[in-house]
Amino acid sequence: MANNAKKYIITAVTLGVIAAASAGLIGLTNLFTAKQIALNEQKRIKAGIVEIFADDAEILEEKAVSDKELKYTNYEYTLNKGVAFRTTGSNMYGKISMLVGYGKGIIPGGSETSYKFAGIYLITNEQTYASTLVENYVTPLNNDDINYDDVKCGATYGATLIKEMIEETNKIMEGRKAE
Amino acid sequence: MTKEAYLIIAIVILVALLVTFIVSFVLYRKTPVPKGCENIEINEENCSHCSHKECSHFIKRDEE
Amino acid sequence: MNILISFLLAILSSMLIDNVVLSRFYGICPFLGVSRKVKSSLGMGVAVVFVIVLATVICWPLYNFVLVPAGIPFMDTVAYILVIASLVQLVGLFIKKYSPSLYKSLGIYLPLITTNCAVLGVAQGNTDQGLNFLSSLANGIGTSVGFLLIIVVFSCIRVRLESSNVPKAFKGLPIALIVAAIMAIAFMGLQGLFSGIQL
Amino acid sequence: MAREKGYTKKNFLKGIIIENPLFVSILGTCPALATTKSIEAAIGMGILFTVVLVCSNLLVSLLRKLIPEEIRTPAYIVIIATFVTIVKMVTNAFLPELYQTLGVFISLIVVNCIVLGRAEAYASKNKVFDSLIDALGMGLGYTLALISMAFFREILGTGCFTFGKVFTFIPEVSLRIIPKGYEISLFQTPVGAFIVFGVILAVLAFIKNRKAELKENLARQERIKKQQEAAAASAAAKANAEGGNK
Repeated sequence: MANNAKKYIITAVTLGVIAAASAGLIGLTNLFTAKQIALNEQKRIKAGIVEIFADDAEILEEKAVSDKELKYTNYEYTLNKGVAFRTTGSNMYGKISMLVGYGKGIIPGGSETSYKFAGIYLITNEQTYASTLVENYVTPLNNDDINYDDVKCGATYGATLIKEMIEETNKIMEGRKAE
Repeated sequence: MTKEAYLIIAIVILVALLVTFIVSFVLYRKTPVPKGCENIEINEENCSHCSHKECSHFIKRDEE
Repeated sequence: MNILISFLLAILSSMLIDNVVLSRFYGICPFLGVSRKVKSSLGMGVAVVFVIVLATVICWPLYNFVLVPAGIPFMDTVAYILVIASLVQLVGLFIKKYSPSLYKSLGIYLPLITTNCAVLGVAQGNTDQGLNFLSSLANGIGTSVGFLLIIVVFSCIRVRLESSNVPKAFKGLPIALIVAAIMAIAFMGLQGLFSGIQL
Repeated sequence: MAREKGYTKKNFLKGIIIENPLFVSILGTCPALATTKSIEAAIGMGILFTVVLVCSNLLVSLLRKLIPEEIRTPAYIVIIATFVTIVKMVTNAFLPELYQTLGVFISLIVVNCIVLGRAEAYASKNKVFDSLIDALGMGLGYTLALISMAFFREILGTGCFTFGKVFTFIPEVSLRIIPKGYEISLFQTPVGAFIVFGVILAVLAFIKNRKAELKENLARQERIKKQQEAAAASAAAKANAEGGNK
């Protein structure tokens, strides 16, 4: 019996050590990689902003949005060319995370006084119909071929999600004036 | 609750999961096969699509 | 009502449009391995449905209420595989002990499920895509029932293949894979099934 | 312990040809079909897979005397899941494009039958060095198998080889082989994956059948020759005996 108990203890200790070592290794890797992963995220946002605006677009200020009323919007970026929002949402076909950009619009008279919808950039598109969505909705939208509420495109659910996100950021931008 | 408390809870749950797995694994192997099922016939002659030794499909490879 | 409809639609879509085996490639091993007889494929399919639905119900709260608040979302894979493996063993244990008749029909397939990628794939996919609980459940049910459907249909075809005159080199797995390709073409026809529906 | 000469080499090579995990044992088919849209993704998957396999085989072999028989599988699953998580995080940090391309299939290495199979069938019984060589051979064999599938799928489906999209540290190059408009995009879809895999298996079966046939033919010829010789000899003996009788 004593022999048996000893065996069990040895087994338990071995397993405990393996589990602890595994946890330690994973934690250690996380320490090393977390920073890099965040940096990659940053790079992707920068790429998106360049895509929406122009090569010389720059992020001046980053601000987390923590308004309970807002369902999708997470971050607001103040740019030299306008404003961009980071939104994340999901429907039953998957997650979409994207940037919505608003450029400074020049109205007749020469001064920059209002913001105008500039385009969107999908950071992650995990929809089932990802490519259909991009081909039939996102690209035409960015080329001003369709309006954002024109969601009938073969990937209606994804397009509706994007539309709702844009509507939310439109609401934030409503009444804002560029200085 | 603080983040540390959540972390401790999470670790406890993970350890509990591991223990559940091991205990159920050992118990499953120790439970005798019920009567009438001692030799269920399997007609998949060469199913080697996984590595579960308990599975009667498992062909012992590498036993030179 | 709206929720119910979208729930059912989500089930149908992950069952037919985005079928596990034919378009997401989960669970190919049992699909090819345990499909020579209709009876065995049915047993495997039912066991998979059971485990996937249970695993979805456990893994989603585990991720969202335990791992994320604790700040260790990267432990998801480890947690899921532990959940799935212990689930399989517990269910197997229960059946072995209390239900010999169920053990007779399902018992031998249960241990195979731990290494079926469909189970881990669904659990991981649900949280990677950030689905909510209802969508996750719909995805779990749809995926597993889709697996059951496809493996039974496939085994019916394979039974007929056994007795047909196939070129010698294609005998066995190669022709089964070609059949799977043709089935995948058929399922491609279902794409866009719900795209016109507006909720 | 007496060791066969050249065992290491044989051990390494067996994973590539005789016991190729994908084409001979038909293991690990899920990632083989899902991640072979492009050669780059296939190479990436192969490398990640090999890393996990080597690490887990090494550790399992190191601990083979410490882990009691009854709880081997749980311990192996924990070890493999750990390495997969580490590989996943490192990929996410340093090769984000590869991480996005492979998606959930990195996590699915945990349930890849080959990894657990090698741990149970080989590493749990053999020395550390042998296990390492075995893992390297199997990993390379799997990678080559993935690449061969991706080769056909990429060239038939897109008409060109593209590099630099997944491994962003090399410049992006696109080499067009099939003129635009003549590619068969079906090969990029799941359908193409099944067809390519099926046809490769059929070709391998054909070669195997051919070899067996040739061998059999040779053996038969040998047999006939021997029979004839024996018949001739016995006839001669008979004639001799008859001659002697006369």
